[in-house]
Amino acid sequence: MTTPIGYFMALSAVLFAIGVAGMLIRRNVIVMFMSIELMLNAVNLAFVALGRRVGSMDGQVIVFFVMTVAAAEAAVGLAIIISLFRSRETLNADELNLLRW
Amino acid sequence: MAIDLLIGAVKAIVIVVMVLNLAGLLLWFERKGSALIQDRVGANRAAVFGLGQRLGLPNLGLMNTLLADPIKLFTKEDFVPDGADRFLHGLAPFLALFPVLVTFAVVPIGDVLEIGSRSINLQAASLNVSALYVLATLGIGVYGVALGGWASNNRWALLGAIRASAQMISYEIAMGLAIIAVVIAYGTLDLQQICRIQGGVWFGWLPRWGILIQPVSFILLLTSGMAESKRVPFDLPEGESELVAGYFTEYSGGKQAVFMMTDFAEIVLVAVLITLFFFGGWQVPWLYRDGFRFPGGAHLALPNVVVAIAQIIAFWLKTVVFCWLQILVRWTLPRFRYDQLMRLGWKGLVPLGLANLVVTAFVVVAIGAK
Amino acid sequence: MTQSFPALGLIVLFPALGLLFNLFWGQRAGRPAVSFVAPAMIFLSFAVALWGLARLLALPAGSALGFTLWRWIEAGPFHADIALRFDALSAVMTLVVTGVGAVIHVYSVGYMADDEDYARYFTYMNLFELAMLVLVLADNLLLMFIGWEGVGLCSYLLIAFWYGNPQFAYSGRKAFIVNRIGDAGFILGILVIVGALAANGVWTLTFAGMHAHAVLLRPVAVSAGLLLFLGATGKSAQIPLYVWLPDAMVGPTPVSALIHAATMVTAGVYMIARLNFLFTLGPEAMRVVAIIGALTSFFAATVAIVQSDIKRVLAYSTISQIGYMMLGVGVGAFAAGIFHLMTHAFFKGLLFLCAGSVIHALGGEQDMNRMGGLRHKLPTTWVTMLVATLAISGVPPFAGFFSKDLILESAYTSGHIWLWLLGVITAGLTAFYMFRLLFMTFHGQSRVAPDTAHHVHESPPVMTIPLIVLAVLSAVGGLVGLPNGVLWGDAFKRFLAPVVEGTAARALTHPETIGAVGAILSAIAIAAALIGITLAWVLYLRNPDLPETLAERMRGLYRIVARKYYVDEIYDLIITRPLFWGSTYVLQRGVDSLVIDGIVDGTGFTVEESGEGLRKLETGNVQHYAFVYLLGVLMIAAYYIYLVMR
Amino acid sequence: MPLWLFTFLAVIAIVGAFGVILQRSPVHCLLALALTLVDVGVLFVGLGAVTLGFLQIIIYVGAIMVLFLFVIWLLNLQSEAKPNGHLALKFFGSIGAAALAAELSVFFFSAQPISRVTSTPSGYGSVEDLARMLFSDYLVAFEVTSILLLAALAGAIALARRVPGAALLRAPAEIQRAARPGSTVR
Repeated sequence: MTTPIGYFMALSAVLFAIGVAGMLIRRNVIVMFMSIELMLNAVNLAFVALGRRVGSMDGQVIVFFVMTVAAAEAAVGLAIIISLFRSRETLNADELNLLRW
Repeated sequence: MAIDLLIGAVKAIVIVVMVLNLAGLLLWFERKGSALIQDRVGANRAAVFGLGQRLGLPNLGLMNTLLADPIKLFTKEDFVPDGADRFLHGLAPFLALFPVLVTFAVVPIGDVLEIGSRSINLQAASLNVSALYVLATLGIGVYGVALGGWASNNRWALLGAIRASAQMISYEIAMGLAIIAVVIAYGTLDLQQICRIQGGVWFGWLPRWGILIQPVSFILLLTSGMAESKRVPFDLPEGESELVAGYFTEYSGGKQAVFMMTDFAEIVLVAVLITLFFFGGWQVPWLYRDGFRFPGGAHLALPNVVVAIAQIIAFWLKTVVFCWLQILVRWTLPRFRYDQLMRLGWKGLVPLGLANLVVTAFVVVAIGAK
Repeated sequence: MTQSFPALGLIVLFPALGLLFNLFWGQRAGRPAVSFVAPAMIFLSFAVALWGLARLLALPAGSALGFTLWRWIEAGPFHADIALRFDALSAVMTLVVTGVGAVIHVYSVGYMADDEDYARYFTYMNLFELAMLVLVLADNLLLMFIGWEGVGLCSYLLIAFWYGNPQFAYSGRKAFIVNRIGDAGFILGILVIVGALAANGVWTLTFAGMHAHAVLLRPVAVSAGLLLFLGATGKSAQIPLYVWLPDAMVGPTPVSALIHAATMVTAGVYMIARLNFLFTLGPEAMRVVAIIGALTSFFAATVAIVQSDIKRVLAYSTISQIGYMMLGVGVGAFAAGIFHLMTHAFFKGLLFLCAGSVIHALGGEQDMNRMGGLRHKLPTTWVTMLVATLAISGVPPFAGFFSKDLILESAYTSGHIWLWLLGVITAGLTAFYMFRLLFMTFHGQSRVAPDTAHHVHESPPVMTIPLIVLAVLSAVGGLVGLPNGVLWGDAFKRFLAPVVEGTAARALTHPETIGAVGAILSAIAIAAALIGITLAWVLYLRNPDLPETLAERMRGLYRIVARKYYVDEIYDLIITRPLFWGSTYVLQRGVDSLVIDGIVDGTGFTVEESGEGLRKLETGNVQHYAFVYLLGVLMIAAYYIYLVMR
Repeated sequence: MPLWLFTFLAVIAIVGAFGVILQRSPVHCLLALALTLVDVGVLFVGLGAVTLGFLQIIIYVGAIMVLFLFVIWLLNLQSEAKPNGHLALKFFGSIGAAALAAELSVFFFSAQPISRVTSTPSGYGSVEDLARMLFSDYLVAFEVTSILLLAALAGAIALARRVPGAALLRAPAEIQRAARPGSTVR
């Protein structure tokens, strides 16, 4: 039998939640960044699934744009991480507390 | 149903086996070829009880390559350096080989073969976006090398890995551009379809091969392909004189054999792609489903089976030719310097590819070709 | 009725092109290019205007050429276009603006030849031409206002052209601010009109449209008229807002000639003539206009008598002449007002150019007490100056005579005897001070400072030719308006009639007085002029020391007049100072520093203190923020689930 | 796609996702992530978004992840030491994430009967379709994206270059330490 779209949605929900968890419990900035990518993909999955359900391509197009933006975001984000590391010599989120009062 | 599965499995196995054998043969090619080029004798020791000599045959060193070396390699100690990441160290070679092999799944080795009532598409997996598939698998190919180098906890290896991945990423772009241009020219992403389009002739005699439509892409694909397979003159990742053996410095025995296998499989892959895109794939000049139609109207009817076999043979022959071409290049050219490599990739091939892409697109739109 | 004539766009386009050229390439292109392009553009406009005139004359009387460039404002039922209208009235104005403007541009080429800001000067000049043309060609009140403001800006820019001198910059500001007061009146007037029309569901500001619905304007005619007239007093330097014009003389002399004599300052008159249908509905407003005009002309004339700065004399004379025009339009003789506007543009422009030529020759000297006897040194200037002086003094057959006579006659016949009397006296005064100027400058023995005396020279042809052109115009320009019955009598009046004396204006038109009365009136005016001339001759040529003794005799009066009746001081006392005091002690010290600052500082203080408390929450750890964020997301999701479940 | 296949892929995806957030060595995390991404790509293909699936693999796995790998190498990151502190945050964070997963799934399921799949047009998810959408309805967005990429390129280069002003990122305390004579700042 074919899989109900709901399952895909549920899967994307789970992946998203895992990404959130990673965002919260990991100290390493790069890994947090990866978690963000994970969340992005979960959302992409939801887009594609729903797009499939309503039989329109828009979901896929949006995912396409999400990928592009993700690429840009990765480039800039990693560049930031590098310069951050250069100046602080750590990627531990606890020590990166310049926003601190 | 079941028979379909069976057929599928058979096709897959056939192709993989072909590739692996060819890879093995290439090793021999290389040895003897390099010997030829460098005016040496080359491998000629191992023999089975000297049978060949008794029969007065020259020793072509086939034994060395196809029997002795594999046995040696696979019986060697599988050494993992101290402080290395055992898991990745073990995983890497297969991570490198796997993508290359799966790429062949979409390679059409021939047109349709009719057995009884059922017609078999001589392509392991008929995928209508197979070109994309190829690009995807090539993209994954980086990981094996990169992780292999990183996991073996060795500076040379890591350097080699960094070089390798940087190089592969850079040249993937050029390769992608070349393939996209071809795809635009043919108007399809399906390799089988691309081969079919290349059937037929111009002016009654000239085979309608891609090299005539996309010469620039051919250069691009050949160059970037060789760079992808990290061969001389692009072999900086494993440059013996600089980094002991590059990313597989710390590999020995079976794993190293797998890496070498990957190398040769990649050579085959590049050759196959070139064949598919630019030299009609399995097309035999003037051979159609129902036999030969020579220029001048002579018609030689052939049964489908013969045609299919002819096509398969033609396909592999072309592939071998291009493998040989690469080996020739390898033993002819010196190695680049890394900055030269990057300059060639980014300032030479990528702009060229872009220009080619634009021109192709314009032409296609202009002549309204689908 | 209104025929489409796209070429109208060209009239405005050419100055715009010149403007752009001078603005962006003027510096690089160099003086020759600039001095060719800037005047050439105006000449082109002039040519197109002539073409338009030809077209207009071909059409039946009372018709107009029109061209809509694009839809400008669109708000509900209301819409205003960038549309041009070329009827008899705007035809006259356009020809004056472009014609005189072109001549003065040429003159400027010579006059400004050795100024370092050459390109900037001509940029402003072209911008002025553009704005002025928009003003006169405007098809609706809003667009007219755009031009109105544009010329004001240019006036400011050009008065303060040599902004290096703080005094000049001050004069520029003064002109600008005084004009703002008038413009405020203008805007209010527009709003009143809009209100009156919109109240009856008529959404238009085009002159044709307003004319058609003039009936609706009757209730607001007086108020709107007075408000608009306030604007006119500002722009046209009438009491009480005339104070800026004398100071405006610090600008380059061609600017004074073009802007502050020939064209811009007469914009008020044009506006009133253009809105005649409105003014004629409010006789009170008309009377105010007339009285103000007459008073201004007399008052300014008296001041002009005692001024010693040649350009100031001309400035006051300008004020006085515009007073005449106001008198004319005020008594309902719009055609006469416009007629005088045209002739005045000729001879007053000429006078200024002559004065410029003299100043040029004397190396910047403007005090008539250091001139005299220049007749032989500057022959061309002298002759042209003489023509202009005769013209302004109203000596037949020069231009000024006809127009001034027409105005006085209209004033008389429309029953304003006193205003007529005032006008006649002013005519005498005018003749007096103008010949005083002429004698002090060109006759008698030279009082020129010796060091400048020797290199006094006639101006180059590029300056004298414009003088001659304008002199010819001043001499014969008046003939288009010969009195009724003589030859093509009243041609000018009849040309303008359909525009300025339409339906509503009929009420004020009076039987054409030809013969006895007209002749007598003219005779009186001429007599007054001749008296003035002889007086000037007696005082300033016969025995030049008499004026001093006279001044000594009645010192008080003399000082008052010489100090321009202390008007500036009075304004300073009753307006400026209280304003400054109020803004300093009440607004700045009180409102600003206490109330406003208090509020601002209080806000800042509150935020700062609360921030002190809140920032303890900021651990600087991204993940804490992320967690809070997550909680928010959870709540929102829960809310949606609640919605769905329900 | 058949349910068994979906289940298989879903399990791999979830395992990979957990691998991302639970392993200590960044490289292992990265591998797990790459696995998940490939898996999601396959799911796309299964959902009929064939082109998108391969694009996902090419872009994400082939490019972005390699970029991550480079950075990890560049910074020479070793596996983290024993996770220290923040137990509360980890605890509640995990709970919150779980709650989120639960809520979302509930929401998706209860939103509507999603089970039926409307029949998709032929060529659905093909390159032609995607391209047609991109270059007709979404043309502006597409162009803007290209600009975005350019900006990101420039920005990344500008950021990652060695700049003397990098000290600005240091904490005030460190700056003071730097200011104090005879002190060395890492």
